[in-house]
Amino acid sequence: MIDFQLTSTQAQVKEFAHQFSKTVVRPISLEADRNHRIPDEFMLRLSQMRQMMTVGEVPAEYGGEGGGAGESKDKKGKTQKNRFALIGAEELAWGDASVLLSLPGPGLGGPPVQFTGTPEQRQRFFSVFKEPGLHYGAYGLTEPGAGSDVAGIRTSCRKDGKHWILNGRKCFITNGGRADWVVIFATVDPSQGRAGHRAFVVEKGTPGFSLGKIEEKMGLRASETAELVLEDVRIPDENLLGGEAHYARGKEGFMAAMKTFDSSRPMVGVLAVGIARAAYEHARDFVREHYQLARAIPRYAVLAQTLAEDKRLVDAARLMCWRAAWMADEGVPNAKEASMAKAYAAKMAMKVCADAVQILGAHGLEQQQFVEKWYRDIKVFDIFEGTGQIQRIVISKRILRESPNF
Amino acid sequence: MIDFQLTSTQAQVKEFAHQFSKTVVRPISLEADRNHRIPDEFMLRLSQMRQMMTVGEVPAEYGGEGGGAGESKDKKGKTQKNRFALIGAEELAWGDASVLLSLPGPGLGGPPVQFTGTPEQRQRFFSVFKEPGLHYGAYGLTEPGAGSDVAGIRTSCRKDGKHWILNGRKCFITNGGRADWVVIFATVDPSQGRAGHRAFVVEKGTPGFSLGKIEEKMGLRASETAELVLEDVRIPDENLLGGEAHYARGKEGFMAAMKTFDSSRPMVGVLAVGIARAAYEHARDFVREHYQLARAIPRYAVLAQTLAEDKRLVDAARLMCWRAAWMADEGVPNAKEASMAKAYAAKMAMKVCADAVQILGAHGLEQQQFVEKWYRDIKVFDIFEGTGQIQRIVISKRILRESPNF
Amino acid sequence: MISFALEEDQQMIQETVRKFAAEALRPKLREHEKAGALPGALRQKFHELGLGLLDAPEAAGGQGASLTTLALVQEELAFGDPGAAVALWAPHLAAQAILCLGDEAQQQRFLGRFADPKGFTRTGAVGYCERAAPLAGFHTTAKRQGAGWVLNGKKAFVVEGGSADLHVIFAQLDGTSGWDGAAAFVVEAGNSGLKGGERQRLLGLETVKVAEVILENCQIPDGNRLNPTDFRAGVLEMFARGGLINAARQVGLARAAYEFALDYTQERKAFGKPVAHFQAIAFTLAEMATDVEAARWMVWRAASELERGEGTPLAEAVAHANEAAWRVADNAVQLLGGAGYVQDYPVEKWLRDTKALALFGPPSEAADLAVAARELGEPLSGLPSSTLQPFFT
Amino acid sequence: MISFALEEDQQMIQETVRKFAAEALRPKLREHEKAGALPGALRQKFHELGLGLLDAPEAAGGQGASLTTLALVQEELAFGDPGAAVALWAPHLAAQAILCLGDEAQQQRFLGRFADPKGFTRTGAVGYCERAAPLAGFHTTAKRQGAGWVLNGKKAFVVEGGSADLHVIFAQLDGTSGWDGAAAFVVEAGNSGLKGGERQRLLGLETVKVAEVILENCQIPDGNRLNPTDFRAGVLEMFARGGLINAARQVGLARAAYEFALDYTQERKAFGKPVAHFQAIAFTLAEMATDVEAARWMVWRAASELERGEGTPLAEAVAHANEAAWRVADNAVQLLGGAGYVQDYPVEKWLRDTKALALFGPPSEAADLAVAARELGEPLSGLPSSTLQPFFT
Repeated sequence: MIDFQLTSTQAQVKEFAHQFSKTVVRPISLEADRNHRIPDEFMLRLSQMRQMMTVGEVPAEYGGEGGGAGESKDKKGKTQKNRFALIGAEELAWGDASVLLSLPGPGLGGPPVQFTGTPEQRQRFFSVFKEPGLHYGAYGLTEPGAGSDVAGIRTSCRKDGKHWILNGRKCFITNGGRADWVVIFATVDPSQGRAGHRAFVVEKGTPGFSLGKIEEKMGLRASETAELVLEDVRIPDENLLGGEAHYARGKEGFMAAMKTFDSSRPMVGVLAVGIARAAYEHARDFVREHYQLARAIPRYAVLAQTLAEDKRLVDAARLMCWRAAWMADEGVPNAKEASMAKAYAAKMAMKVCADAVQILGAHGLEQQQFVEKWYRDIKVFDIFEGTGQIQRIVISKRILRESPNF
Repeated sequence: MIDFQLTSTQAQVKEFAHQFSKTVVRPISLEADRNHRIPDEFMLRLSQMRQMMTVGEVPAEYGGEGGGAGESKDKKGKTQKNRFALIGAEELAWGDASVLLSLPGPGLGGPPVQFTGTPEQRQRFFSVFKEPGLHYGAYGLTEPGAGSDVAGIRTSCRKDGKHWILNGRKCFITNGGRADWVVIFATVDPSQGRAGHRAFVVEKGTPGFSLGKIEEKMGLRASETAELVLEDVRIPDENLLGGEAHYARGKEGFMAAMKTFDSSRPMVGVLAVGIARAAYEHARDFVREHYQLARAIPRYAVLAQTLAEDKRLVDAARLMCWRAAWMADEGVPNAKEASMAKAYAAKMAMKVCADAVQILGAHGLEQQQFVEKWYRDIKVFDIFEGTGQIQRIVISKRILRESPNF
Repeated sequence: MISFALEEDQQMIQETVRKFAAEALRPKLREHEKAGALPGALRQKFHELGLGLLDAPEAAGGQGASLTTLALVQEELAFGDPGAAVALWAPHLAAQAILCLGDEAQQQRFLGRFADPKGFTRTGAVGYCERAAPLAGFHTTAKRQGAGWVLNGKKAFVVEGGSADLHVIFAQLDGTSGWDGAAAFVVEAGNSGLKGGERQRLLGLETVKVAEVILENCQIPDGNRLNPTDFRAGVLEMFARGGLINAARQVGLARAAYEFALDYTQERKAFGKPVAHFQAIAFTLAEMATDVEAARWMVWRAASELERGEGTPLAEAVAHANEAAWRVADNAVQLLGGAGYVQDYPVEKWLRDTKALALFGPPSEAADLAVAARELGEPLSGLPSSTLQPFFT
Repeated sequence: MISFALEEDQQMIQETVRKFAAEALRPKLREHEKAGALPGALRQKFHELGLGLLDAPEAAGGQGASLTTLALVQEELAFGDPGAAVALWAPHLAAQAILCLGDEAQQQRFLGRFADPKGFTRTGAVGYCERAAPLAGFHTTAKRQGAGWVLNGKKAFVVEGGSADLHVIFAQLDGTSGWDGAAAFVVEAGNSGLKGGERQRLLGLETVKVAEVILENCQIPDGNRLNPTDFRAGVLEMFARGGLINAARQVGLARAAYEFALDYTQERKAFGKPVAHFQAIAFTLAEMATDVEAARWMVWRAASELERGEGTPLAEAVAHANEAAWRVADNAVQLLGGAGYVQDYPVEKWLRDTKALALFGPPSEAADLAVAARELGEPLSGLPSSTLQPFFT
């Protein structure tokens, strides 16, 4: 049945996440942004709230909370896991996306370990999250010389007995500096293209594996974005994700990388929805408070129109994300829809955040009004996890009969 | 000196053209659109007003009026011809673009005859406009299988003694059915690309040269857009534009075709400006008349905002066109600026015309309100004389260091 | 539960209408445009498919389809031909007014005619709009005369105006002004006080007959006054259903334009390859596809929420679908180039139709401002009446 | 005569400022951002180039440059660094207010300080805005005291607020309300009744010091009241010049972002070729180039028309330049991808600066509505005061 009402469990998840965002996350948001870090004790407190781990996506069988209520299966054996995840994530992003991205857990490194890793690897790398303290996984694909061109990575790996030797640089890695392990993509031979790719789990402290710089960014400043350097890093065979056999079929290694995007893109989209909604609501409330007496001023009507437009754009983007998540839950391939949702949400959110600053006027420039932060935070959503251009390439290739050569 | 004031002569041209448009052209506009033709007697009357011939661009030395006041040279030997032409054309398009396009004269066929033709050819083909009655030139480049891809034309020409034999089809030719002669582009060998192109003047009544169909279009319905068919059309050598020698240098034939566009694009842009301005003014006056009492209604403010935005977009587009025309008058290459002006004006004008329909509400759908006509007329301005996409290719190739391969 | 799954019966009806649209509407699009009308046989077929009075309650001879089903059907009809979608729905316009404003007896009495299997060619019209209407209410008046009423005035933009078998006419009770004195009356066929004016020639949707309606001492029995407990609520409901239907049509139109452009740009070659394989064209197609999807979910959500009595998503969907459809149709013409501008292809028509569809309902700005009013917590001045006056706000 | 030709002296000054911007501003953009200030030596160099009080009349120690020249200079400064462009101009803010509102004696007296070659580091501030200002006029009050005045209140968003050598403060004459009772006063350095509040940290333009200004029993001699014949006209002129300058800066910023993206995308390779050679990227660059051009001509026209006393083109240019610069800066960040988002490159800063520039002047909507009011033939209700209140409308 066509339906857009949350179930009561979903409504509870939403309400819980929202209250948490409002009372716990939002109050530290500006300070964390200013200091370019989230206080450790805050993160520790968070990590003790096991529900929050659902966002970290540690599968239940490895000690995580899994999708919680979303994991329960209906009579056709389907879960609502993806939809649950989106509902919670939107609320957290509404609070502060940097905090959300800094939550302990395997992060974007989770899906490749989950989908490509051997049972032993899954056990080994997920079990770290059962230990006390803050634990992170990370995902290292992008390189300084190749952003969107993920097939063109240059980080090299060569076999050396029962080890591999890795050399190269990875950049724009969320939580890269603090991660217990990072999934690193490398190539045995750049001329082989996608077939030459291998994915490794590189553990913190491995000799030759070091932190480059921490990026100073326009926004999401409290979230750590690191450069990682690999200089003759020696990795045991057991850390080759999926084992040798996995790569016999050619492009598999690369496809694993892509799988991460297929499942992460609706999530990135809904984070953008959460930020845009925050900005929209802030601007709406500002108008409500400040323009009561000035009703007759035409600018009020113009701002009202902008607000209404922004509200529906936020709603439309959320529906796009839900659609992609629903397909994932139904087990239907959703690469096209995931890219649509991500591209649409990111672009919409940039407009909405810019409008919010504009609506507040000069006040919109001030930090205590939040909207200036969201304006800085949101832009990267049309860039990371595949730029808007890359999303359009993904969509194009799926709507056209033959794959275009561009 | 940076200046945007019209000289008193320019102001007179503008005022004359405007009054003419308002009192003579606009009154027949709706009927001509409905009947898909402009009454002959109307056109005859027009053709007797020699000033209007300036739009037809018959050079003064061949009996045309030339640019009139715009032809006079300043101390550096420069004229204001292009600027004058734009000022007059905007006013006429404000009246009715179909009438403007149906004005007797060489039309788009003028520039290639002027720039590429031998003195004898110029004399021969321009002299027809001195005869009484309605005389037209036309320009046949586009083919059913190749719209924007002007280099990919398939109409063939082969030498046969002192003649050429032409075969092919040309489409979307303004005044193609009524033209005394048409500049036809053909190729000696498609595999030679641009170097294989030849331009001919094909005269009406030449055996094998026939009218295909007259297009039924979304708009500009009173303007004739014809398909022309060439079946073993025998053309004497003297009608090869520029003579054999002209084509010895390879791509020249093609470059002549392009030259037409360089000079016509700011003109096409300013026609779009004229239509958009008409639509804007109509919507503004409608609001002024209908919403006096409803001042407090927020939609009024929203419409006012839309009107203000549209006004400045019209102005910005006009400045872009003026800029390109000023460069032409200064003798500076302006292909990039001409494409910018055309692309910008066409896109702007579509928005402004759609806004005008929207502002009038259901009334905007009715023919007597004019805006529905302009909405239909305007769309083609982003298509003919090179689509918006082609303009962007032209601009790209000029702003990038190396020419991209797309 | 968040779900985009159609019910089985919805899939069936969607399939049926899709086939009908592909076979009976799209191929005749230009023919019907030129004729300015649909042939009776087509209306009959439509009726036989069970699409007549689809959404009327079963008690009133309809099929009691849900609003989501209604949206699915309208999307498919408009995918075939937006003009035909509007024209085929003409009986419903009056039926909708009667359902929203009439009592049960009136519903039985008037709707029965459309439900009658032999009544497939019957149409109903709604005379609501006026040229230069007042800020609230109408210039057309209704005066008491004995036990009945006399109507005088002029309506504009009436679908099937003058030729319908039944007209619902909105008027101002004599001596009143504004919404409190507004009323609605059913004028039946044969009433000599109602005359159709000249047919209005519009930018698009030429298949639909749109005309003025003139009321000159038009006498109506009291039983033909539609007089619900909450008149304003009834009118709003009527517009809500109309708005939903139109938004769904915009989705169908957008999908048609997108798919046509997708096919055309893959057939058409330039510079040695299909034009769809140029990145800028491919990206535009990707954006069009995205626009269609987003608009569809907005309409689906509006339908499902409207059934729950929640109106804001509808206003959002109306504005959103209007904008998305326009963008998609404009892009489609652009991608076809010269072919987009000539009548050999349907695309130029869709760029005209989409604007007409958008203005057959309340303008998007009014919908947006209605949303803003709700979000800001209080009505914007002047807004309630403007949302009720689709053409003059 | 329609002409886009620069005069020879304009070409020279443009060249000079372009060089200054390339050598002294752009390379230090991040350094100045972090410092939140410009070094004195830079201000000195600027002054030595003859750019101090560029547009003030020669009689008042300036160079009497035309508004078109002013626009050319501001475009180049902002091309180097929009933050520095604003910060370097700080003396002019007060100078402008005094030029627009003061009598000749006041101009001589106050402007002389800035013209003084040794006064190159002197700045002037204008205290105009207030948080939550009334619809017209100000909350800050001016009360008669003997032969002078006492000011009380609080100003916000004051460039160089508290630290400038001279403040022009707008206040409401005691017992009045609205524009008729608004007035302006010069508060000189050393007046203990004026204090700078906390520095305001803003989205962009961090090089510019922006702070609140607190007035507590601030005593002013009567000779420091700027009291022109037509106060409102003077204020409008002040804002007009400010609006023009800001619009020109937006053009410079947009050009900087466009050129940076143009270079970067030709250096950067992906999938084996420069990313600029992908059609979608190339088209975006083409649109950015077009945006820059259109905005520049709008600003040039505004400058030349403003000199003739025609204000509508300025309002148009303000809104247009704000929008164009935002689009271009946003596209530039997008085309740089990750590099666009990090502070190793200047582009992320420009996307922040452009929004700050846009809101340092009256918001674009106010400018648009002012145009509409003129075009529609009568003022829109509430507009005159809103155009005079740049931040609270």
